[in-house]
Amino acid sequence: MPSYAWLIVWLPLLGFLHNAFAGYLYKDLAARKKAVSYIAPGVVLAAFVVTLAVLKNEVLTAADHRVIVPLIPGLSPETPWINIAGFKANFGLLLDPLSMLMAMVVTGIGGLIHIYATGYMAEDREQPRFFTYFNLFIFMMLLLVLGSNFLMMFVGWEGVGSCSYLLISFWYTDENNAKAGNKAFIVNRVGDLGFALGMMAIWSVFGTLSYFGEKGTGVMQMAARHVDLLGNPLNIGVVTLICSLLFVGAMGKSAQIPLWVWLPDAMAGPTPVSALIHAATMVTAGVVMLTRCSWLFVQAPGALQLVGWIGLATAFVGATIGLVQSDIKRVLAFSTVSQLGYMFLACGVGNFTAGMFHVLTHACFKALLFLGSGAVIHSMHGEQDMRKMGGLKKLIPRTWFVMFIGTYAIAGFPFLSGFFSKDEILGSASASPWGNGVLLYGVGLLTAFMTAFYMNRLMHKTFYTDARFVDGELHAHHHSNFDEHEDAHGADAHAHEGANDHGHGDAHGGGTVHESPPSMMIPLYVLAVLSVLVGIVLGPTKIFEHFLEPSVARLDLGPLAEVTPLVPEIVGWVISGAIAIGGLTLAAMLYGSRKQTGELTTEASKVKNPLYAFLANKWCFDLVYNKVFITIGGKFADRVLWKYVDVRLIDGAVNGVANAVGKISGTIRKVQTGYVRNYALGILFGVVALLVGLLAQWTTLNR
Amino acid sequence: MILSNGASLAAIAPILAVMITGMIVLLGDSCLKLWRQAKWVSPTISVLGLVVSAALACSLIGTSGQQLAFSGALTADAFSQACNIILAVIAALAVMGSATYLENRGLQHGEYYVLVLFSTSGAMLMAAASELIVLFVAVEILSVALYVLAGYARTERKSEEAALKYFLLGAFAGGFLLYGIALIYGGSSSIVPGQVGTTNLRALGIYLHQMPAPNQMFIAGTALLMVGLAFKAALVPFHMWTPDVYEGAPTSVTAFMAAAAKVGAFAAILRVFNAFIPISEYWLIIVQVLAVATMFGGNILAVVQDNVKRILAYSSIAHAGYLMVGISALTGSGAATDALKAEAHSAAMGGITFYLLAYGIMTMGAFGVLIWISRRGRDVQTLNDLKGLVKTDPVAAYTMLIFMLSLGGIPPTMGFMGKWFLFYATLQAGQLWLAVTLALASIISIYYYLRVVWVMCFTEPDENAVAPGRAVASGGVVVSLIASAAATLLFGVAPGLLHSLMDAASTVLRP
Amino acid sequence: MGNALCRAARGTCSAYIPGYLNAMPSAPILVFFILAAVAVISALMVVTNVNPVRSALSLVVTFLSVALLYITLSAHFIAAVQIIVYAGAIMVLFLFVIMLLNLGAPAEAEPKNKAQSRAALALSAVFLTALALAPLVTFSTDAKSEAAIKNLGTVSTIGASLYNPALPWLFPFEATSILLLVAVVGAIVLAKRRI
Amino acid sequence: MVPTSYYMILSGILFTIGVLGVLVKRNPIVIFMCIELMLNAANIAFVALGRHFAQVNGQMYVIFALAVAAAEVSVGLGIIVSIFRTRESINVDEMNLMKF
Repeated sequence: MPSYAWLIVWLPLLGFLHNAFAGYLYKDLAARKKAVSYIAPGVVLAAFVVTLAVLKNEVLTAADHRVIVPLIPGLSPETPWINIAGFKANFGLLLDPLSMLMAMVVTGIGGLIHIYATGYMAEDREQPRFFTYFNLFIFMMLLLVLGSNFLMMFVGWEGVGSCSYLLISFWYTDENNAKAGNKAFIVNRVGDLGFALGMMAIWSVFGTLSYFGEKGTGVMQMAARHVDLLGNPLNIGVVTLICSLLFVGAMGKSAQIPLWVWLPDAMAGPTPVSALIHAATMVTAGVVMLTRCSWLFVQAPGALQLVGWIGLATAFVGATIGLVQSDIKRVLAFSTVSQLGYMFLACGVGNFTAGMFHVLTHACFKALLFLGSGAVIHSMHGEQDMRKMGGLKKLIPRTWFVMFIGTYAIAGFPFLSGFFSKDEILGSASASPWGNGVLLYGVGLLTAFMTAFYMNRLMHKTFYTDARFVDGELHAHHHSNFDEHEDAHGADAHAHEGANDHGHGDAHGGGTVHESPPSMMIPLYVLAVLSVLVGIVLGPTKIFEHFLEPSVARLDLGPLAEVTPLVPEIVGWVISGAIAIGGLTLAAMLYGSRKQTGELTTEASKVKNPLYAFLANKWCFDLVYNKVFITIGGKFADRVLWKYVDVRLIDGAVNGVANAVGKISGTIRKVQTGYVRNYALGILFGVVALLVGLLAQWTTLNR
Repeated sequence: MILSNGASLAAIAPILAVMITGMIVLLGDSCLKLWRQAKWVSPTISVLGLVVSAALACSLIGTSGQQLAFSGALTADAFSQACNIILAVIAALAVMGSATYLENRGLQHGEYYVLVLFSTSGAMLMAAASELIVLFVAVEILSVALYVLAGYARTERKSEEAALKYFLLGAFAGGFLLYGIALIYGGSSSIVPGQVGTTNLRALGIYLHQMPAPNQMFIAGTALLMVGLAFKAALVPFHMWTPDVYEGAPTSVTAFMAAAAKVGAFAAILRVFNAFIPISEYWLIIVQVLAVATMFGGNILAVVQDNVKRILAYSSIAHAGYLMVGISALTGSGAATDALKAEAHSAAMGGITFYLLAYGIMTMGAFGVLIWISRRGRDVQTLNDLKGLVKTDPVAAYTMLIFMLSLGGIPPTMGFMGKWFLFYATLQAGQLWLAVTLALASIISIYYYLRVVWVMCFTEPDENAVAPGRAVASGGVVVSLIASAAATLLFGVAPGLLHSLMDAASTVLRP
Repeated sequence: MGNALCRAARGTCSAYIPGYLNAMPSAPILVFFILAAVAVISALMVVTNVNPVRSALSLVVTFLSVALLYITLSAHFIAAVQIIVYAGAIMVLFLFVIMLLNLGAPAEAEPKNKAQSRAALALSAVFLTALALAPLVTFSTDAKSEAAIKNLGTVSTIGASLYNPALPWLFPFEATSILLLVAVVGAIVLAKRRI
Repeated sequence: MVPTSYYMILSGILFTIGVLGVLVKRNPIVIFMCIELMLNAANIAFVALGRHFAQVNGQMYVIFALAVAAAEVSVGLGIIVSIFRTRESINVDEMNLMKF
């Protein structure tokens, strides 16, 4: 039976071509936008349907749940794509539970985000261009997850990076957006260098780049047998090197310390972009890659430990910084960084399944949160600063409701999806085979607590307190009201005036807060349902674990792996749940009834929340909170981690290198005086250098 | 295999086709009034001739082994046929792109195409030359035509200045080249049995293989020969003329010059150093230093430029550096066994050939976009002229985007595959550090390629810029642009389609 | 200067008498040195002269002495060509252009750029030293006999070699025609007022 | 017979003088003359080496070098004349419209 899997990949490409040439197909802008708004989500959802069909008919019925099918129908997957000068690569689609899972996430959640974007971008004149990039992104992402070898993954990897660049800078009235795009691109190139070198190392060890091949010729199959191309036992040092290099690539794409600087800045793009690329799909590519290479990574405990530590640090630091952000999208951005850290933490302790489970649940609830925040921003006419929000629950109750679900899901509120995936990660962290379970578990819990805290803080500042704006007088905002270190990121604001003629003020006559259109709300409802159900359906029932089993290697370290978890599973659930509820409650208490600033002030007496008032020692608590949490913790996060570590050190490194290159360039360009004589002198200099160099080499060799 | 003279003529049929087309155009344009008045005749005939040439080369590429033509003056092997194809493609793209541009600037004359064709034949001869004096003559055929072409806009100061700079420095470098040949001629006596000198690369390769003991004169000759070729290939520090000449020359000439001269120069460099592989321990370090200096020099200097033509000039310098990495990989110096060395050699040959084609197409494309959006009378020069191009002319902007991504080495483009093959060859050759250097240098390049993209896609059109409106495009330039963009993507996705070209190139023997 | 010219003239006379050269063993060396001195001095004058016409005339002297050196190397045909093409055609062209553009009397003295000149001198010195230290003195003795080289430079030898299909010179000779064609077309394109 | 190395050193000296001239002169015609000097120096080397090997090859090279020099001269002087027409001056130091 011929496979239809190729449709999954080609459908979005068709959509891309349609949207790209829409300008020629439809002369009228309205007709063009209408056609694009049907085609773009249509192809992605169609790909989703095909994915489901392929999963049912082809993957689950196959032996060991793995098939390789051609990318172009009719060709054999073994047809060499490149067979030049000793280098060979085939192109095919690897269909196994891991790739199908990711294909479902990309097309399913991606499809929902596409639908949402039809509403979000409805008034943008550049909407066809937006969907052109969007569909291209889906194509590249599918190539990345479905490709049957590293080279295809790399092509997709770079392709999603390029699309991400084009989309981050999509609203370009602000040069900072372009800078954010550039930064994302260039930081990613550093990671890609690691990936490319890792790939080369794989080639030199295994002589192939395919994950799986006939008769066990794939990289993973050889790794599973502990042999290299020539049948010699694998050298652990070499495998560790390969894995470390691949992880550098993953760090770049998945925004891990120290290559994480680009992700918060990437929020400059339209919100659907943040949801699709910078939350649900592209940034998880690093986790997918690690899981795909799990057979390699389980051979390299050193690399795995590195992954674990980096993941933990990223999770913690990301959450800390999330505590003090006041831009709604930046809170979510740092939350994404932090959650990605969680996923790598899971991989680092050898539980790739848990990492992928968190990828899945995170895709649901983070997409929900981003889209919800997009709806809020949409309702607020481009305002992104939470300090200027408040009281929105009454005005946009449906948006509030879905955001509420998302918040509780990410916070790990018992029996929502985030609860199960996070608990799984925390459980395996506590049973870390590297003997650092207590530390991993402790910091992981602390991070979970902070996550719950800042997410509820976001909810309170946005929805519950009194409105800090005057309804009816909203207008499109510039970002001048942002903190100085955030001023680069008010992109959504610009959509509404500037070149794109978004023009809410005119469209809605005076700028009142309004609920978003159904095209935006329906995906939110679906995602909300998913955020509630995915965890409980797939987690405790072990469906997910069994499903993914054929794609993931088990970490087998002999007696070393025999570490019992610190706490039994049930206790773990209780602790996780308690932590989540604790974080949520603390935020509720602290931000429950702040009226004007949304930040704590000394005017604590005005607090009216009964639960909060119930605490006898409230002033003292306030003080402690003020002093310890805001002053020390907040300042630490704000001043040290964000400003120093991020802005100064990492950002500084990125910008510093750029500046240095620019300076060097500015200096040495003066050599180019434009005078023939000087140029001739340059040539003579080269002549003398070559002559003396070669003669010196001759002397050395003939001594 | 040494061919008889008749067979030799057949073996170099692609080159002869280009030369004859040049003569036909010259005669037709000067003798037939109708021909001269119908402006489309000369370019059409030229493209036809180039297509014939490419077709001949395609038909010969499979059959030619290691053929020595004209008693050893030329090597009409598969690599030279591969270069013929690449150069014919470049020249055809150049001719197609030139017509409208020249017409707009009042420069449309048959002589232009004659010069383009003859200089193409010069570059083709460079790729085939196995006698160094033939190489010298071929370099001069290419260069003399290019000197004239650079100054083709005779009434413009910049164009004239470009011509003079290029001419004086080119002749200067030519002097070193000639002296280098003299020294190699003299120095080869110590390695040639019977105490006579030779400048035949094939003979030198064989002798050096038998007795890799060059004397100092030979080594000095190698250095000076390298100078002459490095000038044509624009390697740092012999690159200084490049940005000025590229900026000053008419854009259509710049495109041709950037692509064809570099392909010719690298084909010659490859021939020379391939013959000198047995003594690679003498020159390898120099080649590597040149490669690193050129990659970083070109990329770093490009970062602060505001003139698109200069950006592309510096970028072409950087690409020469990447190609030098391939030359270094040719030696397989770090490979452990002879088998691995041979593998690295064929990987490097294939990689360089692919990269030359990729470079030619990308460069022609990038300059082609500039040609396309140039309006009557003025050139597109600064980045300002590209502002908001995505709004005023989206097709041009997206085509440029493809070429910029390709030049930057981002998949799925030809530029990526080219870098990949060079990377691969370098690793096969055991020169990991050079591969890493290449990757680092290309990270720098992203800065300025993205800058061009950013200006095009993410700024508002500038009212004062040269090209605010949609360009009046002729068929030729559009066809050439679409063809190069399509090729960039197609061969980026499926480089396997070119495997016969690359395999043919890798049949060039390691001495 | 005058002395040098005088000696050059004497060298010129004696160079036309090969028998005289062969008769006196030390004479060839002497002749060589005289010619070399003339060539080097006149070459230096090309560089040091401010007036381009004088530079051109000095260059003619260099070319002539080089032609005589070819004779001492038994390259008679090349010597003739050197005089006809270089000293005759090319230098006349140079002078013609100088006169045409009226560049005879320079307005100002040159060069003023001292850094450039110093660097040029230093680099040239290094260049010459590097070349002369070893590479150029690779041949300290002459291996071949007089008889072997006697007929090397005659028109017949050269013609027979140039047009011998078994030697690799025929092809570059033909290729040169393309080069000259390009030069002709190029010169016309550049110099004609309206094409 | 005069040793070949004498001729080689002479050619080296002449070549270097030519190089020096290119670097210090400002008149493109004189610069070009210096380039001719360099070519001549190479020719001396060719002929001397050819005699050394008793080979006609050395003289062959010279013939081609001569042809190349002639071609270069015609084009080079053409460029110079053309420049003089638009600028009324041919000082190379005035030719730096394009730099950096």
